[in-house]
Amino acid sequence: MNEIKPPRIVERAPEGDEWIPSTCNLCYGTCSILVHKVDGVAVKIEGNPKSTVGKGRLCGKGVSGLMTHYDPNRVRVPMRRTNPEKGIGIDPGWEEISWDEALDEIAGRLKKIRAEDPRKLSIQRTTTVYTMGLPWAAFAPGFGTTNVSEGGGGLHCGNSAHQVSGLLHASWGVLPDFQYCNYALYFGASKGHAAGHNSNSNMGQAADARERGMKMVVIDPMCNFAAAKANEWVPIRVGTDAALALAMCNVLANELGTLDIPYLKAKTNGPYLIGPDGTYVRDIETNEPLVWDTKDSIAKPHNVADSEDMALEGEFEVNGVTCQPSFILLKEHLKKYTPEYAEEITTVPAENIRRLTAEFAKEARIGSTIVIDGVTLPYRPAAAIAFRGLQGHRNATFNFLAVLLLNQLVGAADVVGSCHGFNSAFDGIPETGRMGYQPKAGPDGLMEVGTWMAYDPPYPRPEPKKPEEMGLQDLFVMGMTSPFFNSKEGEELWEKLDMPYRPEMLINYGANIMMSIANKDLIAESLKKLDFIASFDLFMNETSDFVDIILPDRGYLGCYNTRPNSPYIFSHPAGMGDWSWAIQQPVVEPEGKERIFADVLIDLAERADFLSDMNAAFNAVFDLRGENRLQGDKKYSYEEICDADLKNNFGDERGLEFFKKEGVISWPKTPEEVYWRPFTDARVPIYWEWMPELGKKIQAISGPAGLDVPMEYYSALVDYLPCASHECDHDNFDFYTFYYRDTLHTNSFTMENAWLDEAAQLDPYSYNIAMNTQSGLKRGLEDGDLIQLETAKGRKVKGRVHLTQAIHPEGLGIAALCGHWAKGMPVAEGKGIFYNELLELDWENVNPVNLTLDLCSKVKVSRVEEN
Amino acid sequence: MTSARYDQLINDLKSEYRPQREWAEGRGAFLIYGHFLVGVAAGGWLLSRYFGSFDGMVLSYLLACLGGLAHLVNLARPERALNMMLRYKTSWVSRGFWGLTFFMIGGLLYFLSRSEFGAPLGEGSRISAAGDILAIIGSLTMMCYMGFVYTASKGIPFWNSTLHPVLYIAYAIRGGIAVLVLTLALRGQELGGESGLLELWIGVTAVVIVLWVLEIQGAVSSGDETAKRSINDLLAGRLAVYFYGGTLLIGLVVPLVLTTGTIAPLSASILAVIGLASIIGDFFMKYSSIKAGVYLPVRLPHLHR
Amino acid sequence: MKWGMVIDLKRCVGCYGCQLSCKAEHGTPRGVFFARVLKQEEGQYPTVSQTFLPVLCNHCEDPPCVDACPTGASFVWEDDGTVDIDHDLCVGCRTCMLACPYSNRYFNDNEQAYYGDQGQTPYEAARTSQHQEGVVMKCNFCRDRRQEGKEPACVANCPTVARHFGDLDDPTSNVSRLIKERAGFVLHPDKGTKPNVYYLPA
Amino acid sequence: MGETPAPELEIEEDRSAVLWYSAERNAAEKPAETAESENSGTTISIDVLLFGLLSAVTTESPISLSLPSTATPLDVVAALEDRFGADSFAQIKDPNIGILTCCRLFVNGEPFEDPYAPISPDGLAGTIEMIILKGFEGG
Repeated sequence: MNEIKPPRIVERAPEGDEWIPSTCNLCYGTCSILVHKVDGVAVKIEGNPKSTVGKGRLCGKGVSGLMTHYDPNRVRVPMRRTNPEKGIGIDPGWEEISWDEALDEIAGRLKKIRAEDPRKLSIQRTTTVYTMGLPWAAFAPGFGTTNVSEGGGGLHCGNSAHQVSGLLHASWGVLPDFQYCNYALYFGASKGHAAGHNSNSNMGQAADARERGMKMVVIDPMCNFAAAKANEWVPIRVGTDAALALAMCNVLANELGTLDIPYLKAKTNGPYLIGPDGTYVRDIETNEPLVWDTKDSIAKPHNVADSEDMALEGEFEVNGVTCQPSFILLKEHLKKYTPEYAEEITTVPAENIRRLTAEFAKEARIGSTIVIDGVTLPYRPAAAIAFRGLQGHRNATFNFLAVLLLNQLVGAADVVGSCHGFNSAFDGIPETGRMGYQPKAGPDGLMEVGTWMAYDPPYPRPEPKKPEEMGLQDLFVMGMTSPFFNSKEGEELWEKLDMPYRPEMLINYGANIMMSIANKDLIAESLKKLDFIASFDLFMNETSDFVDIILPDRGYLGCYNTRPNSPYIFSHPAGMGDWSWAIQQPVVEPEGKERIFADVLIDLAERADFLSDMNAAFNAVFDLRGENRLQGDKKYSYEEICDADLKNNFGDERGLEFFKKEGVISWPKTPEEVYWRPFTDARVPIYWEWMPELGKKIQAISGPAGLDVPMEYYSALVDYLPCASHECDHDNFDFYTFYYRDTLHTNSFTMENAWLDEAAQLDPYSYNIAMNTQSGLKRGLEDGDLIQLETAKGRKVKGRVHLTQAIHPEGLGIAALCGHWAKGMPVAEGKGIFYNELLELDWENVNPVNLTLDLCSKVKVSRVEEN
Repeated sequence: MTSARYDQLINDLKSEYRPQREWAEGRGAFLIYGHFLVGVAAGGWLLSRYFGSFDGMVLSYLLACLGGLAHLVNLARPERALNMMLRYKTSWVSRGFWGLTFFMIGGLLYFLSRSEFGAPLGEGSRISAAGDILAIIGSLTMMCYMGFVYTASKGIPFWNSTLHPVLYIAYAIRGGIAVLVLTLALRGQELGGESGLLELWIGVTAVVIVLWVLEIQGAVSSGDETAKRSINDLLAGRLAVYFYGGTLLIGLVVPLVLTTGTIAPLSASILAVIGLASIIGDFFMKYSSIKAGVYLPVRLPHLHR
Repeated sequence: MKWGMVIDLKRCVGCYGCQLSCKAEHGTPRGVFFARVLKQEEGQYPTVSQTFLPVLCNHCEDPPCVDACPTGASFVWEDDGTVDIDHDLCVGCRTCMLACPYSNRYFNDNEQAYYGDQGQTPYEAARTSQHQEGVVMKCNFCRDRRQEGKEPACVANCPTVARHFGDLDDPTSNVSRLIKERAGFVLHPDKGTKPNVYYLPA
Repeated sequence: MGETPAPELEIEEDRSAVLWYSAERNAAEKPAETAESENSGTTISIDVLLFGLLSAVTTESPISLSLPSTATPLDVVAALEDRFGADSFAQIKDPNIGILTCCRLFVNGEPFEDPYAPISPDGLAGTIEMIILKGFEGG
C-alpha cells in the first residue's frame, strides 16, 4: 500500500454535528440542499425536503459537490504571473502574493480606466453560478461598464431560446406542463432528462408524467437522455428541425385545418392587417395596428374591435391599400413546407410527419376546458418544446419560433397541459407583495415580459444605433451574448464604427473562456490583446494561461446568495405546486486564503473610489427600499447587504439570521399564476412585422462598416435556412457533429470532480464520440477506435468512437465541454473531446438576429493509428 | 496518479464481457499456483502412498507446503487465515482449507512416526496410522473440493459446468502419476514393466482430454454467450498461447511422444522430462482455464443471450 | 421481515444520483461501487431503445456469496434478511466476488484517495479512512441510515422517485404492491439466488 | 374558415373561446385612468444623482434642477442635456421606449418605470437617482 500523504492539517474547531441548509451550485439549477457538517468537515450533501426546488433530492452532480470543494487542485491563494509572455500551455510562472498586493494592483488599474472610459473594462462570468454572481450585477454598473457577458454560455446556450420564449411565453425557456400534458413533442431538448434549468426538479415532474401516461415524442439526432425515455424517438438530420416543425405547422393549418381560431384571434397578431409593403396598416389618429371587424365590416384599431369579430382571412381595402390579416399570409407561406419537402431535408419520412401532426392536433383537444382549484381554464394537453440543441444553429431564431408556432396554432400556450414558459407570472412574496411580476400588453398590443434576466427585455426593442458596446448589442438589438467580444469581425467593426474606446482590462468570474466559445487559437488571440486580466477561479484552467492575477474563490459552499432561485423564470420549478425561497450561506471554513468574492468586489470599489456608485447599484439591483437602502459611500459587508435584501423582501423579522436557520420558506402557487395566459390581455407575434425594417436599420449602420446583414434572416415569416454545415459538400466530409449537455457534467469544470469523472469514464457516451454502428463498420471502424474529426477549415479533434444504433447515420454526438489540456486540472486533463475546437467564430456562423453561434459542423472522419 | 490496476478495472467495467482478474492477476495469480500445487500434491501423495514411493510422498508434501504458502499469499489478510475453518458447512474453500490442514498434520505425523532417524514412535504405532489416515483424508478432500469451488462461482458461467469437479480430480491423479514418474526418474531408476505407470498416465490423460472436450462442447452448446466468450479467449484469444503452448504442446504432445519411446529409450532423464512436462501441462491447463473466466454480464432478462 | 427494493425503469433517467449519493454516504474508495448505473441498448437503427439500468446488491434470499465465503464474513442479518460483510472476519480471498452472478462486490485494494498521490481530502479522511483495506466491500441497504429511521441513501435521493424500499414479506407494503401491479421482474432469475431487488418494466 | 377540419377532430362546442376573449373584455370595462394632475404651473426642485457610467457626464453631485411639477423623466433628461450637452445622454434615449429600460430611475428611493408619467404628481420636491444596469443574461 503506497504511503498516503495525510490531508493538510487545517485546524477545525470540533463543532459537532449539524445539517446546514444552503443551495447547490454545481449547475445553475440551484437546488436547495442540506450539508452535513461533522467536526468542521462537510461529509454529506442531500436535498432539502422543505424546498420545492428538488423536493429533498439531487441529481448525480449535486451529491458530488464535496469532491469539487475539497479538491486538492483548488486555487487557495492569490497569485500573480511572473512570465509576461502569454500563450496556450506557456507557464505563467505563478507566485503567491497577498490579497492586499493583488487588490492594490487591480484597483490601481481600475482607477486609471474609470478616469479614461469605464467601458474599457469588460466582465466575463460563468453561467454555472449565475444567481450566485449577483454582486457582479452591482459591481459592473457601479464601475460604469456595460460590457458584461457570459463566457460562451449565452452564445451557445440560449440566445434565441430565451428571446423567442420571452416574446411568446414571457419567460426564459419553455416546458411541457408535466402535471397535465398528455403529448409532448421534444425538439432538440432534454427537459427533465439530463441537464439545464431546473433539471433535477424537472426529472421528477417528467417521470410522474411518464408514469401517468404522457406520450413523449423526441426529435433528436441521438437516442440518449430524453429520447431514451420517449415513447417514440424521431431521428433527424442535425440542424434541420425547423423544416420538420414548419411542415407540421403546414399540415395543421392547411391539411388538417385544426386551429384554435378564438386563440389566434384574441392572443396573437394574426388579425392585424398587413399592407403590400409587409407592415401593419395603422389607424391614422392612434397609430394602432388595424384589424378587420367582420361584424361592422370596417377596419378598426385592434384595441377597439372585439377579438371575436376580427377577420383572420380575406382581403380588404383600408386607407387606400389592399391588405390581409397576417395569419393568412402565414398560412399561405407555410404551404411550401410540404411533408415531402421536409423529408428531403430532415430524413424524417413524410407519413411520420403527417401522423405525428395528427396525433398532436388530436391530443391538443382544441376547444376544451378544465377546472383547477375551482378556476376554469383552457385545456390543451399537448406541447411542442425546444431548447439548446435546437437553437444551436445559424437559423436559431426561426428554428425556435417554428417549434413554438405549433403551440400557437392549437392554442397550447401557458394553459393547462400545454407548452409553458417557466413561472412567467408571480403574485409576489406573501405579506409584502415584493418581487411580483405580470406579463402585460406593450406597444401595438404585443406582450411584454413580467420580469427578465437583465434590464433589456425582448420587447419593446430599442432602435439600432451606432454601437458603443463591445458586443454591439446596441446595434444588433435582438442579440444577447455576443461573438464580437472575441471575433476578428468584432475588432474590425469597432474600428470602422469608430468605437470611442477599446477593451483593455478583463475581470473574469469562473468562466473558462478558452473552452466555452470556439476554437482555442482564435480565443487566445483575443485574450492576448488585453493589457490585464484578473480572474476569480476554483481551478487554474486553460484560461489561466492568459491571466495576470488569479484570486481564489470560496465556491458555492462558502458564499452568500439571497436569491438563488430568482428570478423564478430562470431556476425554479414550473407548473402547479409551491413557490420556494431559499438562500445560500457559507457552510465550512475556507481550506486556504479564499474570500467571498462579493466582499472582494466591495474592497475593490472602495480602493478605486466608486463605493457610492456600487451602493447605488446594489440599491437598484436589489430594489432596496426605505431604511434597507445602502447609504452613500458607507462600506457594507456582503453579509449586511444580504440581510438588507432579505428584510426588504420578507420584513424585518425574516432577515439573514432567520433564513440561515430556516433555510427555505414555501407557499402555494395559484392557478392564475401558473396558467396566466387567459387572464392577460396581450398578443404574441406569429407574424414578425418589425423584422424587415429592423434588418434594414441595422444594415444601414453595419453595411458601410463592411458587415452585411443577410436579409432572409430578417423576414416577417418564419423559414427554414440551412447551416454552413449543410452546404459543405466536399467528398468524404460526410458527418454532422453536434454536442449535448451530459447529465453528469456542467459546462467544463465538473470533469475535475473525481467522482463525476469516474462515473463519466464508465458511461458509454460521456467521453466518447457516438457514431452509428453501420456508418462506423462501413468505414472499417471498431468500437473504441481512436478517430480524428476534421472540418473544412482544418480544425481537428481526436477521440474514442463509440459505435451505437442509437444515433442518426450522419450524426456524431459528443458530450460537451470536455477535452481539458490544463495542468491545473489533472483529473479533467485529456478526458473527452474539446468539441468547440471545431467551431469558427465569424459572421457566417452566427445567427444575424440573436447572435447565437452555430454549433454543428461537417467533418471528415479518419482513424488514428495507435502503435 | 491513477494506478494501472484501477484504470484496468474501469476499462473492464466498461466492456461488455469483463474478464475475472481476482484469481488471475496480482496476488490472485498465487491462487492459481496454490490450486495447482495442492492438486498435484494430493494426487502425488495418494499415488505415491499406493505405489509405496516414499520419495513421492515427500515431494508431494513439499508441493502441498508450497501450495499452502501460495494460498496465504493470495489472501489480502493472511493473518486471519484461520477464520477460513469456520464455514465448512457451506463453503468449498473452507472445506479445502480443512483438507489442507488435515493433510499437513497427517503428513507430518506420518513422517515423524516412520522416519529413518528412529523417532520413538516407530512404524505401525497408532500415531503413524492416525497420520496416515489424516493425510489420506486430507489429500482426498484437497483433490475433490477444488472443482466445486469453481462450480459454485455463479458469477463465471464457464466454470459452472458439473464436469469441473471430475476434471480437477482427473488433474490431481495425472499430477500424482507425474510426481511418481518424476521421483523414480530422480532416483535414476528405470521404469520396470510391472509398474504400468506410463500406461496409467496415458489412460488418465485420455480421461482428462475427454473431460476437457466434453466441457468445451458443453459450454459452446449451452448457448451461454459468456461461457462461449471464455472459450473464445481460451482457444483464440488472450490465453491461446498458454493453452496451445503450455497445455497441448508441453503437457500432451511432448510426454505422449516420449512415452512411445520412439525418440529415445525410456531412460531416467526421459522419464523426468515426461513427468515434468505433464506437470507443466497441468499448470497451464489450470492457469488458462482460470484466467479464461469471464463475469456474467448484468443485463435485462430479455436482453440476456 | 425481508427488506427489498423496487426500481422503476420507466422513471429512471440515468442521472447517476444513486451511484453518487451512495458514494457520498459511505465514502467508498476508488473502484468500489455499492450502486451503479448501466446503459443497455436494444434494437437496430432506427427502431432503437435504450434502458438506464441502476444496479446494486440484490440481497438474495439464497446468497451464493454467503455460502462461498470460508470465514463467515459474508452473512445474512437475521432481523431483516439483508446480506452484509463483517470486515473483521474477511481474509480477502475474493471467492465471494466470483460467486455473485451480479458482480456487485468490489475488492478494496486501490489507493484510498480519489486524488491519488495528492493525498486524501478532508472528506475522505473523515469517511473513506473508516473502511478496512484488503477486504471485499458491498452494499448493505444502508444499515446505519435504516437504524436512524431513514431510507437507504440511493432511495432517498432518487430525483425521479424511481426507487422504492420496503418489506417484501408484507404483501401490503409499497414494494410488494408495485411488484404485483407492474409485473416486477428480477435479473438473472435462472441463477436461482432469489434476488430481492425487483425492476418495473420501462 | 379554410378546409373543414378532419372528421374525427370535430370540435363539438368550443368552451375555451370565451376564456380567450375574457381578458380583453375585463380590460374594456376598467376605464383607463389617466390622472390629470391638478396643480400645473408650479415648479418643483429636483436633485439628480448620477451613478456609474452616467456619472462621467459631470462631477457635480447632486445636480439641482427646478422643473414644472408635471415634469416627466424625459423632461428631466432633456433638462440635463441642456446643461451638459446635446447628446450626453444619447446612450439611454430611444425613440420607441423613451428611456431604455436598462437605465433605472429612482424617485425618492422608489423605482419609477414610466418615462412619460409625471415624477411627482403631488408637486413635492424629490431626489432622482439614475444608473445604467446592463445585461446579465446567459444560462
